[in-house]
Amino acid sequence: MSDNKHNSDFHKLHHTELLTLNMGPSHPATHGTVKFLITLDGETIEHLDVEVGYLHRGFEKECENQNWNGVFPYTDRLDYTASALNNVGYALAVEKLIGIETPDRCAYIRTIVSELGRMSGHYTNLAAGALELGALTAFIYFVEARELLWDVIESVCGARLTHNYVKIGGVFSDLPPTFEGDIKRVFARNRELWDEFAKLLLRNRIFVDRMRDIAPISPEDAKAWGFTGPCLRAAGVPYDVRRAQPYLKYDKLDFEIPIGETGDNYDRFMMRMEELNQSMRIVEQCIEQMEPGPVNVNDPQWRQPAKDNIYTDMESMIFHFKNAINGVQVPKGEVYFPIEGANGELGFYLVSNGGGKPVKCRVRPPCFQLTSAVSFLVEGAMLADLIPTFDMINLIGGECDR
Amino acid sequence: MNSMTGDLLETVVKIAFVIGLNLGFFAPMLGWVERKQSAVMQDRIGANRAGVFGFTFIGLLHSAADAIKLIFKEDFIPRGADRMMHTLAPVIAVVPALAAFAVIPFGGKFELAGHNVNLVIADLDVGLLFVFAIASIATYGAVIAGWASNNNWSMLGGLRSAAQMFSYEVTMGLTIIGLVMYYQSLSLVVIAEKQVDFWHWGIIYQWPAFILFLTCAIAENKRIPFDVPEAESELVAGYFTEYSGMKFIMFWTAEFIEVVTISALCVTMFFGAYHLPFISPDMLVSIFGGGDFGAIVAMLIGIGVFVAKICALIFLQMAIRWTLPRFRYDQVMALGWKIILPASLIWIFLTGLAILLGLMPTV
Amino acid sequence: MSALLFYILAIGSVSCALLMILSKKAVNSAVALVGVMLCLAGLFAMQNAHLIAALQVLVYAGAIMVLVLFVIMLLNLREKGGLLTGRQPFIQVGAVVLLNGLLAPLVSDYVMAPTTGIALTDPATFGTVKGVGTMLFTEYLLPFEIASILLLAALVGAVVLTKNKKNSEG
Amino acid sequence: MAIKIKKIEKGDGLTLWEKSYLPEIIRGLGITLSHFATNMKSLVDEFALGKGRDSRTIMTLYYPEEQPVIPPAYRGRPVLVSDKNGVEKCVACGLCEAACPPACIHILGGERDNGDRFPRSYVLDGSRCIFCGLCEEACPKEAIVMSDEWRNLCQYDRTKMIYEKETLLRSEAQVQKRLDFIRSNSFSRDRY
Repeated sequence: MSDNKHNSDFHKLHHTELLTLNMGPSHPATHGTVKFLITLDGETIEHLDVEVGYLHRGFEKECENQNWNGVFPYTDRLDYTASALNNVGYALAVEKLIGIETPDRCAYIRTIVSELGRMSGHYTNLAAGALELGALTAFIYFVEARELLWDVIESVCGARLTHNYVKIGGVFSDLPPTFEGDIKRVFARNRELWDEFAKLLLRNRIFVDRMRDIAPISPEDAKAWGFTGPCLRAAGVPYDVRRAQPYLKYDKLDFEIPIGETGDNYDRFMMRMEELNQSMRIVEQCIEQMEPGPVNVNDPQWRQPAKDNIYTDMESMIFHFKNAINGVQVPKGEVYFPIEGANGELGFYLVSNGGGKPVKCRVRPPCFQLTSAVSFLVEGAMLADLIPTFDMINLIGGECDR
Repeated sequence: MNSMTGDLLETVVKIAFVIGLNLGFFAPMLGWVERKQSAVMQDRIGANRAGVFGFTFIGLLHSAADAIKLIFKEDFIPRGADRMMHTLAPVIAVVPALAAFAVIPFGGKFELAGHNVNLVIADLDVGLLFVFAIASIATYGAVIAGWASNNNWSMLGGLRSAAQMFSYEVTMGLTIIGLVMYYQSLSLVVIAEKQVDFWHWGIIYQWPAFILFLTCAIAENKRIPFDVPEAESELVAGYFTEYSGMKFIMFWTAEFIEVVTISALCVTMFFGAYHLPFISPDMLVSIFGGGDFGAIVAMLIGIGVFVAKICALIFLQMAIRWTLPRFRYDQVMALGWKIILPASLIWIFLTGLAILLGLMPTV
Repeated sequence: MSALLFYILAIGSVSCALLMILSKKAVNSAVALVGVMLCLAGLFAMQNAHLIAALQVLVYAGAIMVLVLFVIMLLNLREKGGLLTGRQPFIQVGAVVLLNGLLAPLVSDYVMAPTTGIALTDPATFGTVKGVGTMLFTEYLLPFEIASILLLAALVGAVVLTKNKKNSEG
Repeated sequence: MAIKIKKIEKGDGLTLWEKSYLPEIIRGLGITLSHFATNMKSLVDEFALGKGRDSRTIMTLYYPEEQPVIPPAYRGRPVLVSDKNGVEKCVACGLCEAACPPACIHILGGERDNGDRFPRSYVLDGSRCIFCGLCEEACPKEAIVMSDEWRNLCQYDRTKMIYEKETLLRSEAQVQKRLDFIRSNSFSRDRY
């Protein structure tokens, strides 16, 4: 296919040939498992094919065999660097289908865990970006920041990576009493680490030369490729689902949408750096605005009853057994609900036939569209540019392949 | 004992000392330093589990554990590789790294029992040129390893390293011409001797040369920020992707010895070699009562000072290695040819001008 | 002692040279040639010509041969390893001997004649950096400059060639 | 809330001074070396001067000697809870089996002489378990809870990861922390 096109007359004339490289599926730079078929002319990438699908676990099919609540652990494993966001997205989609509204405190808690999830995703991404440019110390500083964050997440959700925290109609448990103090301490330290990370890289000419004007994309192209999230905003389009279509409590919170100019790697990097700050602001505002109260809907049809209610309260008992065995009976219909994931618009399209299991659970993974543009972005660039570009695109195998 | 056997014995002892210092002390210690220093810089603890009967010696035994593990690992030669070249490459990498030490003085000249002891293996008139000549041989290790592995990544790494090392050799030679003009000698022994006076240390007048030289030397050694031939996120491990066991440890050792060599060169040329500031070896001899005893003590102090200075520079190199991101391949070349080369030419011109005008008194 | 060293180096250089001629693989030949260069440098060093020895290693073994190796690697010739067999080795060695025989009178005129530049120099500074440098920049200044202009021409040529490639691609 | 847009600062404003590499390298070295100094001081304080754990600035644990602090919300190995007589509370209703997403629980129910139901066999396949906690949520009897056990969850041999009823049984005191947590927080009446 590509051989005829790229083995041009020039190469025939000079008796040279292009080098075909298989990068991946196991390669240090392909976080997640993905394969690049690269045609190299010297160090320049002549042609690149991305082959995804190595991490395909049949998420969407698997969901059809789980009841509505059983899908949550699987959504954790979509974008595993920011799994709380997937929980929230799926829960919101199901609730929209049912037509219930969660209590205020629940919405705030969900906002907090989404932002913590976003931060964890961005920390992972930026740290990996630094690592792939060889800046190992910067990498460890952000891993440390993420580690501190995960400690907090663990005290809230019970797990560091796969939270399974959000439920239909609420969340698993209220925030622990230590939460506010922990967040204050962790954010203070993380801001220090942010500063140090920024100082280590952002004005360093080695870093700037590696990132500036590498793989730029125009706003039109970005839209045409279906970009969303930080990569789209880096191109200068101020589209953010949290503002364009506010959900949870985002319309009550004060934050800024960072946008870039040229859509190059540096912009994408800066975008995530800035979003870290904005996320910290959002979490702090949420803690300020939040008031004590219930964290679940007060309707036994949708949520788990208290343990001591199961044998004392008739309604609770019926719905508990029914929900556990048959699943929550979500009304017939279909719904699409997008939220702002760590990589962009994360949408769940659900179809219910009124039973306890989804008939169809389709995910719009943000990084699938981004990954499809990798070859467009790096053709003509150098082999070494592929690595940071691919990192800033941030393919997460679990999300892209599902 | 006639003088020839005496000389031979002396040379053998010196060679044994240098090889022992490098392979027995610096190479394993650097493995430890690299792990522990990076760990402490990065808010980590670092490897600390290898131990004998529960004594871990803050992780020092990890180097021994590594060596034992790697020696007993399978020696893997990929299919289609050139077996002879594949085996030869790590040897070519290690030997030049050690050989460069032959002309570096690690102590002064002393008179012991009527015998003149000069603490350098080979007192060459063209010591610096010898170092560069040896450094140019080191290129082969990487190039042949890359070619002989029958692997595209190795090949790319080998090509990158050939181009990079070749370019930086040229530049590295030019960076210290200013220093040579200042000391009026190519012999490292002479350069070392001329730094008895603290105010004649190379770093004082020739600090730009130091910065340029250190940059080139790190590039020549292929460590971050110049590790494009072995950039693990791009080329897996570059030219030694297909190496395992003993051969891998040889590349590893070569890299560490080169770190030591660079430090030793910098110490010899810029940081007063084995001299303490303001105290000459003669003064040391007389402080310790003169005679053979004084000479021996002064000699040991000289060697100790030299090693201590090397350690300080190794610390600096490690800190640089763990701080900076990596260049892109073409940027490495551009830096070498378009920035460092002109800069060193300008520095040669400025040094020449300063010497001509008497602003920089030659030593 | 020095005789022993001489024989080691001499035998080393000759055997490396033979290996170079006789091996089938171009890379092996190139590496053998590097061995020859190194042994020659040792021989130079034994004659107290340290500068020449260092330059021999630096320029020939270090720089030129790396480029040769580079080219061979890029060509990626697919040959078999091992030594030549049959009549071929004799032909190759014979060709070299013949060529040497033809060149010998020419070379001997310069090298073996007792009254040339070498004898004129001061034995104390012979082979030292100072001695060679002084000679190069006084007596042989013109050839030196001409050589540098030749090299410059080659440099420009190389730049032009690489530039051409980019244009035809674009 | 009005949409606020923030144009990020681009790195094109590198001054000539910054373009010479050196100042940024020195600044970077300053940061990493200041970390080095702080951490060295804390290590010396802790181990040489004996000031103890609190002075440490490094967040890594010396693992087998030091143990992590496990929050009450932590979901470790699911275990069966026994009552005061050492008999499992489980009544083999099968809700956890139904709720388990990877289907790692297998129950064979039976009946005691006094008519109480009990699990004749209760097998939890640890190599399939994803520690989601849905079994705990589904159990009406508080008979299965997520403990804070995290050791030996991984084995070289998969057959060792198949837990029988006997190996899963814990007394109420052993899982009291978790029971308190779910009673007061996760599955309590104050939630709604």
